[in-house]
Amino acid sequence: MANELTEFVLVSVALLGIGIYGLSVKRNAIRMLFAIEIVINAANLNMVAFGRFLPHSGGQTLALFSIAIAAAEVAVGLSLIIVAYRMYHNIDIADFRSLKG
Amino acid sequence: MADAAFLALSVITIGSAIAALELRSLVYGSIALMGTLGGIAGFFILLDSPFVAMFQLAVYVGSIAVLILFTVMLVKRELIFKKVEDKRRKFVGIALMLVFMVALGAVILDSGIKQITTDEPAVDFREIGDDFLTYYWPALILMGLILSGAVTGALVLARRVDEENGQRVN
Amino acid sequence: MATDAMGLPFEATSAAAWLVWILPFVAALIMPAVGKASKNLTGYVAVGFALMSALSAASLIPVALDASEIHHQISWIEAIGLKGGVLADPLSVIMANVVGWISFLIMIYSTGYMKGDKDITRFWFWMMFFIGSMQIIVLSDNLLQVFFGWEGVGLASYALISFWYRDKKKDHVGTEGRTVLGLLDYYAPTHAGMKAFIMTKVGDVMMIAGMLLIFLFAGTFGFKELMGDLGWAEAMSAQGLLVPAFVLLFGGAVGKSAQFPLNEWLLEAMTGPTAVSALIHAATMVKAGVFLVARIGPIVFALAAAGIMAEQFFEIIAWVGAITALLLATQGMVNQEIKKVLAYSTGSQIGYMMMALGVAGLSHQYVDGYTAGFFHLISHAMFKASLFMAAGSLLHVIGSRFMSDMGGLRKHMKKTYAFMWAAGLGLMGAPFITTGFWSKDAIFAAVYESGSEWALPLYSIAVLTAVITTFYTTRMMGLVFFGKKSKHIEKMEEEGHHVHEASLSMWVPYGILAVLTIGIGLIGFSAEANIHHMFTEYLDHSFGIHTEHVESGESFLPAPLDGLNPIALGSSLVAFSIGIGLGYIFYIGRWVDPVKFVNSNIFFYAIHKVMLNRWYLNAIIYWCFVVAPLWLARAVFRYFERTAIDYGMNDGFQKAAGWGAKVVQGTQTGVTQSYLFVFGAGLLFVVLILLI
Amino acid sequence: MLEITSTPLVIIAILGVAGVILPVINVIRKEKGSNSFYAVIAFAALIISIGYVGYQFLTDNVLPSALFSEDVIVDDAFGGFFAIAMLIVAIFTTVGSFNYMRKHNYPAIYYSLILLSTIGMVLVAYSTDLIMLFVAWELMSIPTYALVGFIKRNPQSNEAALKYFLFGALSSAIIVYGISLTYGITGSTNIGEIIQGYSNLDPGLLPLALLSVGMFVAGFGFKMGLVPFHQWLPDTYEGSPPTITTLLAAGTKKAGFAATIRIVVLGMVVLNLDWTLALGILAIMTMTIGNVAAIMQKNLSRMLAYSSIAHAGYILIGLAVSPYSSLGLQGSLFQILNHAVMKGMAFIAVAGIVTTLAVTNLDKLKGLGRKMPITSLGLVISLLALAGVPPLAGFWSKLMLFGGALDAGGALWWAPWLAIAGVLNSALSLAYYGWIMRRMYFEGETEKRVSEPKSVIAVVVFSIIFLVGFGVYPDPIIKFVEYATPIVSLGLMP
Repeated sequence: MANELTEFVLVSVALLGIGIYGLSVKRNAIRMLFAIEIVINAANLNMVAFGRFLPHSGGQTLALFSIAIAAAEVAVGLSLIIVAYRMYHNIDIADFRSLKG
Repeated sequence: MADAAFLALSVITIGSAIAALELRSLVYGSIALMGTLGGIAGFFILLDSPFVAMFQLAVYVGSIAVLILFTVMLVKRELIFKKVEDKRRKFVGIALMLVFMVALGAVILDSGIKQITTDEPAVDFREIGDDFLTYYWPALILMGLILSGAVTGALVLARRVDEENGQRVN
Repeated sequence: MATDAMGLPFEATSAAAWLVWILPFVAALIMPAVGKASKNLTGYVAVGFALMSALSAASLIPVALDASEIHHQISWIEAIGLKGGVLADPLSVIMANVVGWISFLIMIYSTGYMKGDKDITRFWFWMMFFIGSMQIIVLSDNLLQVFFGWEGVGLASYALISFWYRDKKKDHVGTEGRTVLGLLDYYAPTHAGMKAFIMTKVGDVMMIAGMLLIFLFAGTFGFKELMGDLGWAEAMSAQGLLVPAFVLLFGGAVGKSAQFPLNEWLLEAMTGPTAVSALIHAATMVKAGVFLVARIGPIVFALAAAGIMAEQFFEIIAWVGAITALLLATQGMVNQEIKKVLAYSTGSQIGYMMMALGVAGLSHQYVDGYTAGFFHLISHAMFKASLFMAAGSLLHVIGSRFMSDMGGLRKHMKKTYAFMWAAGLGLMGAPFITTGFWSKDAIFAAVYESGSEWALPLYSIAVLTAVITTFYTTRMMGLVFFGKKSKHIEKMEEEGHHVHEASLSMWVPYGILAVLTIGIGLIGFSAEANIHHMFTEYLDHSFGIHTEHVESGESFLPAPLDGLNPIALGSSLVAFSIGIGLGYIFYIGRWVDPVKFVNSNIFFYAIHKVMLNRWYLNAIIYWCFVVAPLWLARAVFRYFERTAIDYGMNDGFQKAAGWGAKVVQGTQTGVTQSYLFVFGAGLLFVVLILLI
Repeated sequence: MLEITSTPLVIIAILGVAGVILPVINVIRKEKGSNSFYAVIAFAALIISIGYVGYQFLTDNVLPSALFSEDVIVDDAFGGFFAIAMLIVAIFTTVGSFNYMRKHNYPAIYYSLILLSTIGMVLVAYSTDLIMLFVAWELMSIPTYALVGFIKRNPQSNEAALKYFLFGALSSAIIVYGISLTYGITGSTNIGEIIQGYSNLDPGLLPLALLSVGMFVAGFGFKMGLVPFHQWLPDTYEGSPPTITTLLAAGTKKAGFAATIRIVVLGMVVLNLDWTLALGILAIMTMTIGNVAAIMQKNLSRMLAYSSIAHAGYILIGLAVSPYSSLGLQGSLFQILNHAVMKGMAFIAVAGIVTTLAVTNLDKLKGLGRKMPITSLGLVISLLALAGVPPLAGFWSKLMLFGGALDAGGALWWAPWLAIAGVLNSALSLAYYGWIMRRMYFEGETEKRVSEPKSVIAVVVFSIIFLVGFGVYPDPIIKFVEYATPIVSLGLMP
């Protein structure tokens, strides 16, 4: 391999950090969804990288499952956002705080 | 050492990830997200996993990103370009991100992970298929159930019918 | 399996021991159905079942007389080798009879006292539930089962204290509007129930901790099994856990028996119906603590023979008892509510019993203190139940809980007057004719002869308390029955209500107990000697605690009193005379006005005030454990959950930036971003503590 | 090899077919058909499943616990135990919904999603492979996102669902990340092989192992409601339909524990790391914050939500001391089953109150004891059992948990403190349970009795029998728990 495992893992850690940053800062629901996608991709990258260096097929398998599950998750998440949008005409998560205390 | 392709992909992936979150317009943001997802697919190719890379492109770039793009276009124009943020929250968030990266990076660099190298050839993707059918087959069934559940759930939620009159008519 | 020491058919005797507590539960279970059929029927069912339970207890008496025992076990939780069972030995048989018969009498009393109450079914349900749980405590052969009964009586006590949950004014205790340290000294039934529940729960928590500690070392909860192999005690002793474990167990007793510092709930428990006060908060449940100490005390004492010392355990018991006895007696001197005076007196007398059981372990003659404490338990159960029931009929007739609303009643309620004197004399310990005298005297003697380094201070406290006890009992009698009629009574009579004797079903039960107080008192010395003998054999059989037969040397006392300790006898007589003399001066003869007397001197005034304010103990407990934690909870809620997370991140900055009121009105939490931020930070935190 | 008759596969088949067929029937019948029709189908499927689990146990077709398998799932007692607990919860939810769903749309989809989520919960406990576990985890989670937001007209339901979804998505990503690290250092996703890999691990890779433990704890801890991953929980429990809250509080939460026991506890014991201390700290934080926050609540659902956070803390005690005391882990399992019944019944009772009186605010529950006597009785029994008052089943599990903590005191100096914290917290919790009881029975004047939903009564009666019956005679259940508890202790691992 031309590249080292560490490098891939570091890229993945960077993406994980960015994703968590996005989730704890952004207020727009769709943007938060972006952040989640970034975190999931970071994990997938990690998985495939480890799988390549072992080498073992499990990494790719999990990545495949993870991608498919992310698709399902995003479908449900988006529909929730659409319901929220119909109700409030707004998708600012920080404004949804009737439940508190 | 990392080669040029790796460096370029890293820059594209991380850069467009930041752009996806920071660009003012949600539309450009989702296009930048496609960049990140594509970059990850590139990494997969670098890691000799073309099958996953194709899947990534097909599912993510092809469907998820498009789905998001459509949703973005569904909502009002003002919302697409409005970007309200609490500056203080942002600084704290950036601090958290940096601490996160430094801490996790330090742990990873500190560990013996550097010694893991391999000269063996990559896994043949036919092996993945084998795995699926012999070892992971219950998981595949569950995967099917997940998709069916997600689709019915999402459809019910997103439906508009008889929303207004409220009560279900028996 | 069962040991059948008596030669009786095994099934019959052990079945009787089971029935003692199962019957009341059966009654409780069928009570709702009976209540649905006919409310009048509930009383008969309750009395009937109480009688059957008492008769079952009585059928066990031969066991006690033989100083033998019935131990019958069934498998309960095989998985951890736990068995349930009944253990009928002299200790538990006597106790079961005391509980059974007194509760039977109180049940009869209740049929009159609670007549016409629309929640009568609930009352009977909880009363029967209570009797069943109490008999579980008494007859169990292991600590865990005791704990089940323990919680059961706690629950019943809670439900019955707050029985009149509508919190009408007449059901409160305390004086409306009076404050101590800024807190109202006035409690509604529901508040009182809650207070009792939580305060005794503190004790329960300690008790279960102690039980668990012992179980971890001994692998059993059974009393018999604990005496089998003492290896567990050695192991615990080696780790310094033996005394803490038993002191924790004693903590449960402190809570249930209203001993210092968990004594305050007993006073507010008087919000319950008087029948409840008589049964639960005077005659039985509060004795559960004493009973527990009597159950485990011999085990601890027997350990000493094996070289495992745990003297501190007994010292703590003795001192807690002494402090409680004095503390509550002093408060009883100044209170105006008749039931509260009796409640203070109850706590104080239980202090006596604890003291006796404590010094027993400090002396060489364990059986002396043990007998004294237990004998006092029996005699106290009789006269205090009688006094409470009598007080209940006063309340019933007068319609007020304040003694200042009574007065001059001796002509109108002759029977109650006579019976209250009899029972009151028992409480005072009137020489030679009452059970109270003999039992108290036995305690004095036991303390005096214990040979412990604490004997003298404990003895002084005991005698001082006896003086006070006599004084406040006389005061109570004086205030209620002597002097002029109060304005309240006069007003009642103007309105056409006549002060009259209570109904038959009410005065007969307390009459019986009052007569017994005197009757047994007349043969008191030999009664005590019999119990002493019984316990001597019991302790020897079951615990191997031998009692040396001390030849009573040349006593200068006359023959019937031979064997009594002359010093104890003397101080008992002196204490009685001083107390009743002072009481007569102030409250019966009314030669000196007590109010003027107290106000005449700043010193008396201050003492009176401190006593009236319950030594500030109640207020301090409330400040420390109720008011302050509520503040804290609010503060945590406001500053942590609401502000700290979001203020720093969101509103604080916006406020600082002057973005105006919009932000202030936008409430703080519910913001998902902050939650997610905490999630991320939490992940880091977990990784951090893992890496350290 | 996996037998085709092994319990997990049969459960997948029964519930999966029912879950997929329900929406199809709905479409065929052109969205007509009553709520009860679909509910009966779902109920029948669940009853058949639980019957099958019981049958497998009775015919001794179940492996003892703690066996790792070559396959992705194993039909062992541990999984069976959780399967029973989860199926009971799903039955509660379905029965409770008989009444609740009458007023809402799309019952077919609703029951179908419940069935799918139940498969996920059950399979989490049966998994012996990380990928399988992850997929089952997602099958459990994704339908519940939709279920929480099912009442589309209710803004709170939607808000609750969004919060829950964002947390859930993040935590599942974190779990994948943890899996990838574990996989990277051991070279397999099968838990048995992972344990093999750990036992001869290069010491240099130890920090990565710890990192993955941290990620698992955070990812599963979100479902369990551990502090500081708990903040979504009160909001979501309050906002979601109360029947679904039952599923979350009594079901998915327990699946989190099943996963933690399978991965963290089983897997990390061989590493002989100090991860127990981290769990201990989390346990104390969780108990304390849950109980303190509950005291101030004005809403019944929310108070119960905080109480279930606190209970996660108690259960975690057993996990934290598991390498040194088997009693602790048994207590955890027992408590999990108890808590499933107690909280399940409590939230179904709340659902009954919501459908008949449409209130959950504590101030408006005055005199509930006379309005709805059976529901109130159930609520009281469940609260007393939650507080651990004997003779209810909750007493025994707490006794075992605290006993386990004391038992481990010989090896872990801090373990007795867990017991002390737990006991103090139990005492604290009585304050707010007592508050609810006081509201229900000792306040209000003359309320008329209203008719209570029959489905709620059924759940309440079953639970009371369970809690009192196993409180008085807990022997069978303790034996079952002993049988189902994997042997986790140092030196006994392969």
